[in-house]
Amino acid sequence: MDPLVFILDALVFVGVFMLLALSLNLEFGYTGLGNFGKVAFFMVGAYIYAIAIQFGLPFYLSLVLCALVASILGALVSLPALRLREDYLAITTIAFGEIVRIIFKAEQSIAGGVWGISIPSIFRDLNLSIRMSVVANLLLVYFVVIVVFIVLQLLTNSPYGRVLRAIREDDEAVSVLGKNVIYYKVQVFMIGSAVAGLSGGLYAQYLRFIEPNMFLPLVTFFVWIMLILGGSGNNKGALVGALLVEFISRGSRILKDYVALPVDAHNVQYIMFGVLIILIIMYRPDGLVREKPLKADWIERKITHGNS
Amino acid sequence: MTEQIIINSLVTASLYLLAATGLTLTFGLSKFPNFAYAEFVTLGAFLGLFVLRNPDGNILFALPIAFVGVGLISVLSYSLVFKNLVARSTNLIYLMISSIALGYVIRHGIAEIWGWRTQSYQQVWTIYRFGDLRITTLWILMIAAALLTGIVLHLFLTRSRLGKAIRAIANNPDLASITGINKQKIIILTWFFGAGLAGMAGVFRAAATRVVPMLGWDILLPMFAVTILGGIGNFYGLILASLILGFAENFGVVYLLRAGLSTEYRMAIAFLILIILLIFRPKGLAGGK
Amino acid sequence: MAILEVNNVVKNFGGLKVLKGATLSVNKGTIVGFVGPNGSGKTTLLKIIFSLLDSDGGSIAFNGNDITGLSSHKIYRQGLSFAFQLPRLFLRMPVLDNLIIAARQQHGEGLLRSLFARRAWSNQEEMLADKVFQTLNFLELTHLAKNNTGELSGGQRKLVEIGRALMADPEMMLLDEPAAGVNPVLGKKIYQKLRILCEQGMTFLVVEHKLDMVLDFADWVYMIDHGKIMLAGPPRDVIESPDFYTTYVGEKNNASS
Amino acid sequence: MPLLDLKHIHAGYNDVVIVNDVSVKVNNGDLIAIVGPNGCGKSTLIKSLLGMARLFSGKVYFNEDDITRIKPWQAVNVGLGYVPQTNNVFTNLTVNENLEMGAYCRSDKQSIKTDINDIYEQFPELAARKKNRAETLSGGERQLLAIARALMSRPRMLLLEEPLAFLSHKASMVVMNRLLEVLAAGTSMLMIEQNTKIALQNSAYAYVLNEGKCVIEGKGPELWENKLLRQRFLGLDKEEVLALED
Repeated sequence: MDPLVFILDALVFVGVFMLLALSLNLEFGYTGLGNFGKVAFFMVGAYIYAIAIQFGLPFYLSLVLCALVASILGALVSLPALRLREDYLAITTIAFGEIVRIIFKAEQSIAGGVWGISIPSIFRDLNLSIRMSVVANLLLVYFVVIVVFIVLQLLTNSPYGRVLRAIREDDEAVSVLGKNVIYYKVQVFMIGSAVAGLSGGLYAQYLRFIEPNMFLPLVTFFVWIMLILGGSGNNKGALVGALLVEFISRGSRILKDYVALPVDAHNVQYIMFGVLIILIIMYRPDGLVREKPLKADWIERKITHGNS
Repeated sequence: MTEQIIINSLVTASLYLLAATGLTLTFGLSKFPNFAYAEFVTLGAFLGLFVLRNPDGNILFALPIAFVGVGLISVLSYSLVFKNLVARSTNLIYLMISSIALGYVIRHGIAEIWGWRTQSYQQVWTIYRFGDLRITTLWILMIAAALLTGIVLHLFLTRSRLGKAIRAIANNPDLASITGINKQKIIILTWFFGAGLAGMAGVFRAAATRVVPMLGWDILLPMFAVTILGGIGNFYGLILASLILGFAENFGVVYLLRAGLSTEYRMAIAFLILIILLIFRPKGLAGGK
Repeated sequence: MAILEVNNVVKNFGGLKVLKGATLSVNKGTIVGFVGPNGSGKTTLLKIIFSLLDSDGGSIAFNGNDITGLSSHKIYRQGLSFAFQLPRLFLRMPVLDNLIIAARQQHGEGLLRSLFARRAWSNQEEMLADKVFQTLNFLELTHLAKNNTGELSGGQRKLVEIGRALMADPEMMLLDEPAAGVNPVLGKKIYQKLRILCEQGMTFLVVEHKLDMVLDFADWVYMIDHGKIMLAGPPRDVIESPDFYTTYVGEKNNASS
Repeated sequence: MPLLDLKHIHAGYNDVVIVNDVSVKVNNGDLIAIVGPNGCGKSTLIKSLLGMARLFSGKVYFNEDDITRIKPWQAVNVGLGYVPQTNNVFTNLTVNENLEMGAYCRSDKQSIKTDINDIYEQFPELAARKKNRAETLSGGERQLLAIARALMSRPRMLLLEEPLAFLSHKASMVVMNRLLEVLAAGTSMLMIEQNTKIALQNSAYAYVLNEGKCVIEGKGPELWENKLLRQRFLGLDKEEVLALED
């Protein structure tokens, strides 16, 4: 394989996972909601994209639809689930992810069932070389990553973000301060799911083929590793985490292809990630990039003013 | 036909009871759901495979070896990982993530040793027929094991000093402490025996189906469903919940087939019951403590 | 004129009857002290008024509107605020954020406005920051504005909790032992501040067991024992009542059993 | 030598000092009371000597042994039986099982049985409810069970945290009479209590705490008659008390 294509390809995947990590960061990192079914919204995005394209919708509208459907689904799941204790929420969301996969697997009429579904590339008419096609995808994915990152940065560094952080610390105290906590949580779940759905759409569009086994709970676990390694509660941390985890995982796959190992690199990789995440939680629960206080220039000005 | 479904339901219920007993007891004591229980079941299945591959192998050897082996791995994981995390009052979500991570370590460790391919115990079970009804020795063994577990555990929890201490800690840890109960010792004991039972469940599951590294994960959701349905830490609730889920699944499959739906939805039945329950009775069937 | 009316509120915890039909009313622009021995149901009643606990009977009206069972955040929007006895602060957030978040009707707390009305809310935040510093100055915590509340001592946290309730500019405040855990001089200052706010028209229902504070600052006192209001009246009358002393030191009479 | 000797205790939670230089002595066979208003630090004092609150400085001697900073689960082994104010029974265990848990640290099976039977004779209310789960008991019965549970470890001394709180007059009389019987049988007691009248009238010696300091101490019944108590207890300024007494 063309080494440049290999790296660019890896970067596309990094971008897709950055979106997932950002969305989990909004839910867990800022608001404290443990969504263990992230993959479900990712999967729904991917399938909605595939189906929408087959219906002849233009790709940008298909992407919007991915986000929309995923966020509606997010709202539907969150309404009953958010009233639960966090361990129950985790179990419910994990179960939800599995159910969605079972549905796509069992219902061949929706999108090919176990056989999967192919999706035509949106760059098909441009007759791009393989290399240029990856570049085009790269640009598309990172355009979305940048937009989402900026929106989330603005959101989390505003009074809105302050309420989210407060909910993470003590949601009853927040409701005593007159905020409708459920309302915020549902919103966060909807935004997070929309971003995950978007990510799924981009993933499907890049791979041009999806099948249910691409959406194992493993994907959710990977997103969690990225977030915890990178540093939850910081959008930059989510980006760093996605980059690191994807490259470590690629690295071990290269190792498998080029070096004869006495062990299966695939297994070693997961064992390593498992141990790594346990060690991080034990010794550096803040992750690589620590959380920063709300960025608030207007208050900074006051402080210097107030102290003078 | 109904009789057959009843027998199948009892078999399913027995499996869930064995697999989830440790889950509910450790959830009650250590206050977090251990997702690695899926892999405890899988490990039991593979330890069983290890024994049964031996020409002299017999399921009656496989069960105790799976019990002890998985119990030891569980105790090891508690002492190395969870004891520290609980002591540092790590946030619940991080505890759950750690247990999922541990699950991956065990699952891929198993795959590294035994491989990913589908294997089987290659045991032939005698089938007894009563009219249309068929029962295998394996099923009898499973139901007997579950019954035995139920009786032994009932006696243990109500008669023995340690059993009562387990209930006491789950009910009121601070008070347990000031009555002089050494919590650590009892927690370790529970991790051992609970995981041991899950290991036995793995042997049964593998004997009835096949042996793959995803074996435990496939029944994790029903395990959680019965745990929550029965009320966390409540062994008697668990028995009832296992029966309910066993019957719901086996009768549900019949209706699924009748409705022309895929039997893949079997797992969705557990999920559906779980969701409905969480919404209406968040404290489980036994309810309001 | 009564701003808050609590009518015959009942609460059971398991088999324990904590409130057996508590009835009281608070007049606008007054400080009402709420006293009684440990476990007599003071905090429980306060939490029920603010919907932090569900009651098992009875009704509560604020400004003539029935607020029984209304969600806490809606009660807050009607102009009632609440301060916990044990501070419930956002420990990983700076003192400043802990206070500013308590202000009402912030533009930037809505999803869309936080993104698209930046100018509006950042102007508002500047004004609120002014108010935060006034509050911090009063509480003598200005130097800690940027510290995480997790780094503060217990007494300082208590002050932030009070400050947070002050940030809300409510019509009425429910305070659970506002002066507990702070030094007596500051405790007195807190009450003086409440008195000033009271003269500006604010109303307070205050759980307090320091009777000197009640004597000095309350306009009216309710004493609760065994889940029932046993005495009501001006502070001096209540505290001078022979029943008060016997109940307060826990000497029980048959009537309460 | 006193059985329990608390010397200059400073205690609290996190970094907040709630109890400030309090010394308490309990002689063998005595009932000693600590009274004071809400938040005066009486609970913190007891919790600090059991390792459940932070002990900043001070010494704890029990039976002449230094037991400063013991862990909660070691208390029963040195002979201290603790009866917390709330959550003081295992609600999902039967009355009988609760008593058995009380004897958890003992291994003499036969004498445990005898002791349980003795308890049932002494506490007939409990005998009638033997097989019932503790959550079905009334407030007074729970308190009796909590005391009985603590007695099952054969303590030399009981630490009682507001045993009469939440109880009706009748129930508090029952509980107090039972406690006096236990005392007469030779178990010493340190009791913190809001019900000042009952506590003081029955105690050999008492300490009054206010704002974490011991403001007055003396023989219980005498203290009850003391006019100064009223002033100290209510935390009023002197003028206020004088005004009240006019």
